[in-house]
Amino acid sequence: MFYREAGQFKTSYDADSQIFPIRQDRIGVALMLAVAFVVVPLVATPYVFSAILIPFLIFALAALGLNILTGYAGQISLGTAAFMAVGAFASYNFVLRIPGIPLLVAFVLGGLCAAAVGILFGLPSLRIRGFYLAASTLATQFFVVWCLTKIPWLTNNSSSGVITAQKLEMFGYAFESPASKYLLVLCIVLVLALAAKNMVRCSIGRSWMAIRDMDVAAEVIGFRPMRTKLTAFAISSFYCGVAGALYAYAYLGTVEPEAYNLDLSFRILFMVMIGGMGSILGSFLGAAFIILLPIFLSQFAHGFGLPNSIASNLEAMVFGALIIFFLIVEPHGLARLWQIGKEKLRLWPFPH
Amino acid sequence: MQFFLEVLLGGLLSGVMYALVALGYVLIFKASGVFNYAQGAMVFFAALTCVGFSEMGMSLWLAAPLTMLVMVALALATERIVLRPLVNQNEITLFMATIGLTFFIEGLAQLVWGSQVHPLELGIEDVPLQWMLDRTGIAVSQFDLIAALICAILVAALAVLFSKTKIGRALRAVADDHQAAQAVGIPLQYIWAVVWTVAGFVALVAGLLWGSRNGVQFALTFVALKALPVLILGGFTSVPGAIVGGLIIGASEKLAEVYLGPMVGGGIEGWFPYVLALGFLLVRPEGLFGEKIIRRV
Amino acid sequence: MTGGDPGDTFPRLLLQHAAVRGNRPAVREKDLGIWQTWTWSEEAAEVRAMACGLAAQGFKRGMNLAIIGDNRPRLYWAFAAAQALGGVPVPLYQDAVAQEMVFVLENAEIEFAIVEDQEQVDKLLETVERTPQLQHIYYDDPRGLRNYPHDRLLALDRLLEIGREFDRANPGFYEQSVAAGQPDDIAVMLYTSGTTGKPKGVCQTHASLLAAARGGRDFDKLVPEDEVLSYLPMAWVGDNLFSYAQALAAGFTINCPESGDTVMIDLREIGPTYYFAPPRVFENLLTQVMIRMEDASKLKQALFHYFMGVARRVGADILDRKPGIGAGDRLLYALGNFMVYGPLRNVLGMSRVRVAYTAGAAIGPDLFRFYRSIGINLKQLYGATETCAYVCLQPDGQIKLDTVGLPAPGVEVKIADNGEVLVRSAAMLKGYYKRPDATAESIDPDGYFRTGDAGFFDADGHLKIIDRAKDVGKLAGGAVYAPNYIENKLKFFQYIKEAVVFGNARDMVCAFINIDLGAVGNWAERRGLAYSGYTDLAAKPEVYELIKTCVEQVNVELAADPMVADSQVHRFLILHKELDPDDDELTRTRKVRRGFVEEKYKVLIDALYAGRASQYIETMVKFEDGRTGKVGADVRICDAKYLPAAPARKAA
Amino acid sequence: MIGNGITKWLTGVAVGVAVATSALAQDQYIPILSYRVGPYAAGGSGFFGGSIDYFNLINATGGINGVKISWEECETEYNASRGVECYERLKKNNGGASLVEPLSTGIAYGILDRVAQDKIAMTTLGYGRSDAANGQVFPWVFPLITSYWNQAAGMIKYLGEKAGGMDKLKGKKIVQIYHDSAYGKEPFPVFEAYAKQLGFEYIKIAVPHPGNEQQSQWLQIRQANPDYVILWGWGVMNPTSLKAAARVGYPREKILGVWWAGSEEDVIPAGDAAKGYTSMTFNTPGNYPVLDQIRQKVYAAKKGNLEDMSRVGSVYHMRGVTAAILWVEAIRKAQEKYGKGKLMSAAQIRWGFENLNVDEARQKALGAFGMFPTVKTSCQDHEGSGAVKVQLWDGKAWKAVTPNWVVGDKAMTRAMLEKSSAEYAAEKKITAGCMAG
Amino acid sequence: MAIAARKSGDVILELSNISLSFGGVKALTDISFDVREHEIRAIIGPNGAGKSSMLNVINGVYRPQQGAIRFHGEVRTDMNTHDAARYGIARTFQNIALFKGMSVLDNIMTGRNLMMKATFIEQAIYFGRARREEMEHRRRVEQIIDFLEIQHIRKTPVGRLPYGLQKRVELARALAAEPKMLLLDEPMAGMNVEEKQDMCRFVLDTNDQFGTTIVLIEHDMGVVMDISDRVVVLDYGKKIGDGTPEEIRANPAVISAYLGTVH
Repeated sequence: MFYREAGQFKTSYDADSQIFPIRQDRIGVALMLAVAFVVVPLVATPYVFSAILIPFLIFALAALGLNILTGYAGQISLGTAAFMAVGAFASYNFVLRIPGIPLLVAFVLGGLCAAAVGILFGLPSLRIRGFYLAASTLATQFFVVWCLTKIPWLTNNSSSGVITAQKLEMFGYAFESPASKYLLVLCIVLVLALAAKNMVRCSIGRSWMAIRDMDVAAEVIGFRPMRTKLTAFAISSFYCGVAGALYAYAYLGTVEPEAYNLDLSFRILFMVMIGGMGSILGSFLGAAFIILLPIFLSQFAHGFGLPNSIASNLEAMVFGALIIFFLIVEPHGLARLWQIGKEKLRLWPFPH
Repeated sequence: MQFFLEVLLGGLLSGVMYALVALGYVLIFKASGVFNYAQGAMVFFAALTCVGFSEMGMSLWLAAPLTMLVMVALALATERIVLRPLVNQNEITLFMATIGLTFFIEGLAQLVWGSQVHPLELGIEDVPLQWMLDRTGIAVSQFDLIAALICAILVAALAVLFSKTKIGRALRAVADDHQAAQAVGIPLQYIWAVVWTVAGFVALVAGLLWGSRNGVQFALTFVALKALPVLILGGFTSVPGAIVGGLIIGASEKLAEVYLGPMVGGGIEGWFPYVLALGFLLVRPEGLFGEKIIRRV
Repeated sequence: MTGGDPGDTFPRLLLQHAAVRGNRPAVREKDLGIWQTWTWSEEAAEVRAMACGLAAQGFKRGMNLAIIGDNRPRLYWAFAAAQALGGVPVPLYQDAVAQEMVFVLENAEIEFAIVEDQEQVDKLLETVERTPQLQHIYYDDPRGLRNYPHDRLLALDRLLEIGREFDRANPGFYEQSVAAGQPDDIAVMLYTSGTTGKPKGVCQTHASLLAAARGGRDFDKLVPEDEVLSYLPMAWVGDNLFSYAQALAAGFTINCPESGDTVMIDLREIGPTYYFAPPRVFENLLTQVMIRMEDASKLKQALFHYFMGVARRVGADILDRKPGIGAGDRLLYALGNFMVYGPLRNVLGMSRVRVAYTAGAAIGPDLFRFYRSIGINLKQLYGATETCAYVCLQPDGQIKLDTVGLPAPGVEVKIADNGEVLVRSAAMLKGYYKRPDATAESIDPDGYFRTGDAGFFDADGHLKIIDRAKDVGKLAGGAVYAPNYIENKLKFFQYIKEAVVFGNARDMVCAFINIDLGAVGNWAERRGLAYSGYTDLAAKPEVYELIKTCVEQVNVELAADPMVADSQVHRFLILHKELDPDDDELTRTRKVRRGFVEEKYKVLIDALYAGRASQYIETMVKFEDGRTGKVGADVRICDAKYLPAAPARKAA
Repeated sequence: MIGNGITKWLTGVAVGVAVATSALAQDQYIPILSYRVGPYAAGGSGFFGGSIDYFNLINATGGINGVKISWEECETEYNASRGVECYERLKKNNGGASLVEPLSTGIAYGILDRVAQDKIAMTTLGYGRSDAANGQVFPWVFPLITSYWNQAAGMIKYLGEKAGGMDKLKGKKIVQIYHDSAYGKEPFPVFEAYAKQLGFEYIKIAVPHPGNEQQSQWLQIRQANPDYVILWGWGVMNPTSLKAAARVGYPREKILGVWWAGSEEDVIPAGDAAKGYTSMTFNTPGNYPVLDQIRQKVYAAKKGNLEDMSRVGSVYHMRGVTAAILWVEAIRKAQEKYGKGKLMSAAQIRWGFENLNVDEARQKALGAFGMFPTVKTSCQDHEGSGAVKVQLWDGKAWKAVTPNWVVGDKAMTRAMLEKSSAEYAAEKKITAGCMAG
Repeated sequence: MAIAARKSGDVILELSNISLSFGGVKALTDISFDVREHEIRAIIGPNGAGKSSMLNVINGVYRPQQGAIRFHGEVRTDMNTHDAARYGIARTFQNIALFKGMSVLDNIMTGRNLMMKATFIEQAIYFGRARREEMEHRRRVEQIIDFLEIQHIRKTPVGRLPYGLQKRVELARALAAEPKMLLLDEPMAGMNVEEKQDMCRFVLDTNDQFGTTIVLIEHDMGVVMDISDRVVVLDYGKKIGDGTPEEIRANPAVISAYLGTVH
């Protein structure tokens, strides 16, 4: 309906393989970015920043990481939170122990540590498939959290095992206000999302999807399963690690290892599933959905004046029911719905 | 040596309890290929419902069958509302749906029965077996022994169900090939409903035993975490695998905690079974009793 | 290096463009997934190489160069290359079978041919004994030709290499050749298919083509930024005018589709600003629109039909900027434009169309109105191969549904006593190739060309064409009988693809109908009607009922006009096979060969007039691969209701 | 019991509406970050139920010098991320939050920096950072009554007294079986210091979360055969521990639980196995006039927050009432300084918290004499007490074991918290100092 | 169609005494044959004769227990599938093994993976080499798309394509690797006459245009005899015939074991 594609032809492969080949999409994205960078900082309240937007972006990044692994490379993981924890605690230690290290570098190093752990725990994927692998990734989840609890060095010998993230200072600027934190997180997330999009449209992305869709054929065509799976684990873990660091630095400020528990892993898996496996956009949609739904439900219950004990339980039930509902309506997630909707708009007024 | 035996025995008996939970997963996975994450919630739901009934003044002998009826209703509803619309979807989707189901069941349980913690007395005393303690100095819980016995009866009953009845044969057919089973003329929906009902029954038994051990409370859902390594080790599709896997996991995690734990600061029970199962899988990717995966080109 | 005015021949125009807008795109082709683009200077260089190559191979001034294939940039360049050497490009219809090509190849004494691919090469080689003079065949696409051990064959790529070498060896040769060209030289030779007899080669000069091209350019204010999609057969005068002559006259960009199958997709991608299509294409598009809309949700359908209603009411007037449209309607139309027309234009690929033309056959008023009402500036023109398709044009804002517009600038039009339209202009043929007799016959002593069409001017001076002059006849009762007029009315129904009516010197009008397989098939599917193919579907009683309602509606319309009230269709039948150019029933431009059809289906005509209820017939058909077969069927004949003569008729 | 959720639902709607409409700007607004679903729902509903009951009581008896209390609830599910969202959502409502109490270490950590920025006092009754008692570094945090470290110190003190004097602990063996998390590790420094000081053997045994299986740990304990076992558990771990102790035959009388292992919810599931078990608490079990008032004025008026009135006076409920009393007292204190009957700002209430003085006379006036230790705070001491009690489960109810309040070596814990808070201040670049009124 | 006599070159693949068994079940027994450069070599035989196993041995999916494989004169018995791909052996599968979640274009692009050198970091920033490579290989892939006449489905997800087109896309993917040798496992199975004709044309064109050596398994005897230069006949895992189509037609063992049962 809004699409006017007639006359948008491509005269080079470069133009043809753009991320947004349709002009209206590019305009839409530019508008979205303008809103995200200009309008939101002007109008959003601190509540929206620090309770919705920042966690949304951080979870979206983690979901993106998991999506690379599960959605693109087809390896189910229930250990996302563990990689986030590694990223957070590693960043903390880098900042702590290397004086003057730029925070951004610490985040990257934290991500790299997570990637290393990812590679280690990705090794079994070479032999194990499907749910066996999924259940096995729980080992990562429990082991990493256990290590963080057990090794006092990692938490700087804090008696409680809780780390207090250092001040978010970068380029001599202290990111203290929610808006500035938001902008920082937004920039990091966008850069990484762009990188992810680039990877999935290049050879490495194709290798992941090939392994996911038909591993035997992928091997025959020349992909190395080991390298492919391990890069997926490493890159996915890197993303989760950075997300974990941001979770600690830009969101909570202080974290205990238990913050990165199995529930968090599941939440992120939900984001990927509801958002859409194998879709960058889906990670964002899923994160928004999973973050906003409980808030919405709880506001809704509040509006009805239900006593909290009832409202809270109903909330859980509705949440569960909605997930089932969405899976039934569109097992491929919100991203697919979006895609279908967009396709409809492109063909409007025709149905197909 | 005596201590070792004590740990070993205790571990084996705990393993039986894990196996009991794992059994529920295996049944559903075998018949429908669904990794039912909601099994833990079903354990909780069953136990809470049973306790709820008995706290209304019913005897356990009335409350338990009544609960079973509720579980049947739950199984039928699940089949109709969740599984049937999702038939032919890939396994991850089904898995996610069962997570949604988990939320629903947990919310439902607490909505109906409240969030209070309840004691559950089955009338089995959970104390060391005195004659054993006297003779060998090994403390073995009487409760655990009886639980193991119940578990054995349950497995035997399931074995009979699987091998001797018509529905059991159908179940096996479905496990091998969905199309084939339909060709035989058994509606898939019917089989699924039956399997979920049986799984509900297993959940009830597990719920009662675990509830009696730890109290009937939300944390019963966590027993699922104990069952997962058993599944990995024993194979998702094998009933004997669940039993043997449970025993191995139970015994090895206790031994590891007692002998290995102090060296690294303890608390390794949380991850040790997973790592063990993982290590095992590296050698045998299809699990202890799982069907061998043949790569066809 | 001079020689005549710059820009009075096509090769010189090309050089001019290369100098003035060397970096602007001259031609694009969808190939290997993207729109490969050549600028004017690149095009000029390629043409130069090709011309030099041809020269090196012995192509001389005055020789004819056959060009066969789909619309490809290099085939367009072949036109310019031949013209640069003073030769004459002779485009042939690419879907003609080998036998049909032989005549032209012989008639035009073709020694050189530039063809698209293996398919065309195969055809030329097939008849090699009958065309011994054809010694040089150049192919654009080498696919499958690697192992053709034929000494007459050469890849176009190789020709270009030879040309570049030749150019290096003979500096100044190309410039001299171009300079030697005269405006009065023959620029192109187009064979008219002709409804009867052998095709004739129409010779058009640079001057005549340019007169038409520049006239059209100025009339519609075409600019270098315009885009056209070149998808019509290169052998057809329209394509030559729009994709070649006007492109060079105005300097705009032509775009060649990937293949015949992808024209609609390519159209959508390019979104031309200047568009030409015969009515048939517009009709098919509309049919598709309607079919696709039928699958839409009820809500969408309601929306669509509501806004189409609005468009019917005010759309055309808004496009014509006519006064007197209420603000409410304007608002509704704007809303409709956002919700329906805009998207519709977009999916049709016509969002950017500034000027669209249709010609070649009468276009249904509803059809015409539809496109105009959704905001596409569709206009009609009138012309012929002999007049460079340049006689009458509809000016913007003065659109009448049933006329072809005012005489174009520089064109004189008059009506002969017998009603035939006569034309005189600069854009006229020099003569028919090797047919002085035909030339003399068609151009009267005053220099007017006889178009063969019957028509008249209306009160506003717009020309109205009713039929071929020779087809206009009389019914037995003496009333005027214009078969095309009736046929067109029938064909305006989406379910009717082709209609042939009979009635000359007979006491009533009867009709053959070809149903539209797509539209009727869809209609049948929605009714749950199973059918196995055209023949089966055509024989269904339900389909007869459907067509009957169409015929009867036409009768109502005819009855309203006293002039033609007697021409109401009394009986009709649905043909058991589709009329097909391969079976010579249609021309290559898909016009009905009335005489041929009348002869071939004599049995059926007799049955119609004998009042029989059905008739068995067996017909020969030619399959795509050239084999022939027989199709037999019992064809039902159906009576249609017709209205008694209106009282007004007596008065007339 | 059946459907007590559902039956309450309908009546609850009416109550809820009343609650929602009572949130007016001229009321003293308190956000409630509660958790009523999930594994810890029992504790959450008891605690926050108690607080809300007390609010209702205050409102029914004329408010705080005429100022009524209003509140809004948000479900955190004991999840840090959701807790932060709740905090952010509720803090600005109804004219701004007066104070906040998340009853969750994770959430408390998550909003630690935020409360300082938002200038809203946070109380953490019996959990959270022990070193936050140093108000010079943590001006906005109030670990009222007692912290983990003082509890640990109190435990050793009690065990010493039980053994017949602190010096009798020498050579004894004390096992701490703990929830393997930050929470469980919190008292390590105190116990280690005491072990060194008093010369007892201190063994730590970890139980991985959630702790529903403790066979191996209790076999180890049985093997070690300690004199005392300190149960530093949480949630399902507590009844499981008691059961497991019974299974291996370890006497429950020798087990001393932390106060998060000292509620009805922790012992009832263990059934008989819990009989004789002792735990720490900072409420003296029993009945108090204030509880009777709640029953009479709140529950009788169908405004009770708990579904089951018999839970009034239970450990969690009483803890919630205690918290609410202290909040109200802080507001009252602030009103004394800044104007009676006026709406207090969060900063003014912070001052109230810093200058609390709930002595025995005040307790009597409140009808809560002896229900909790007397609290007197200052800028240096945001804890205000540090006293604990020991209670014993007799199979039906908790009974106080120690008639008097037990206070451990506060000098030692003070030194530890000074050191720890100084480190925090250095890391965060905070200049320690008291805030002006 | 005018096909000039193809010139078969030297032996590029030599299989000697290959035996393969699965857990005691013999799939292939002592099979030897060779493949010459540029030729079309067919493997035929009844169901279960071991044809697919033979292909799987050639490209390293299975490793034979006995025997040797020489490719371009080098002993390659121990190669795995990835090695095979690197040596220039590409293949298609009996049951289409396309990457269902990807578009036609992406599927074919995977065929070029061995020629892509950009690191993942370069790909992530999509700059310099990574971008250049994408464009370059896209151009090559487009030529293959053009060659196999699948332009109109270029951006369609393969899962939505009809069977015949999927087969063609699979061939395209294999061709994209610019293999020296192409293994086709029943390329025409399940196709209608028209699709078969197309596929035949593509196979011949491939062989002709790129000089690719082709080893194919096919059931349709007409096709095999039409397009192949030499034929190997297997039955119960043993070789029972080897030679030109004419020789095979005349081979009594083949007639009795195979052709006889069909006709």
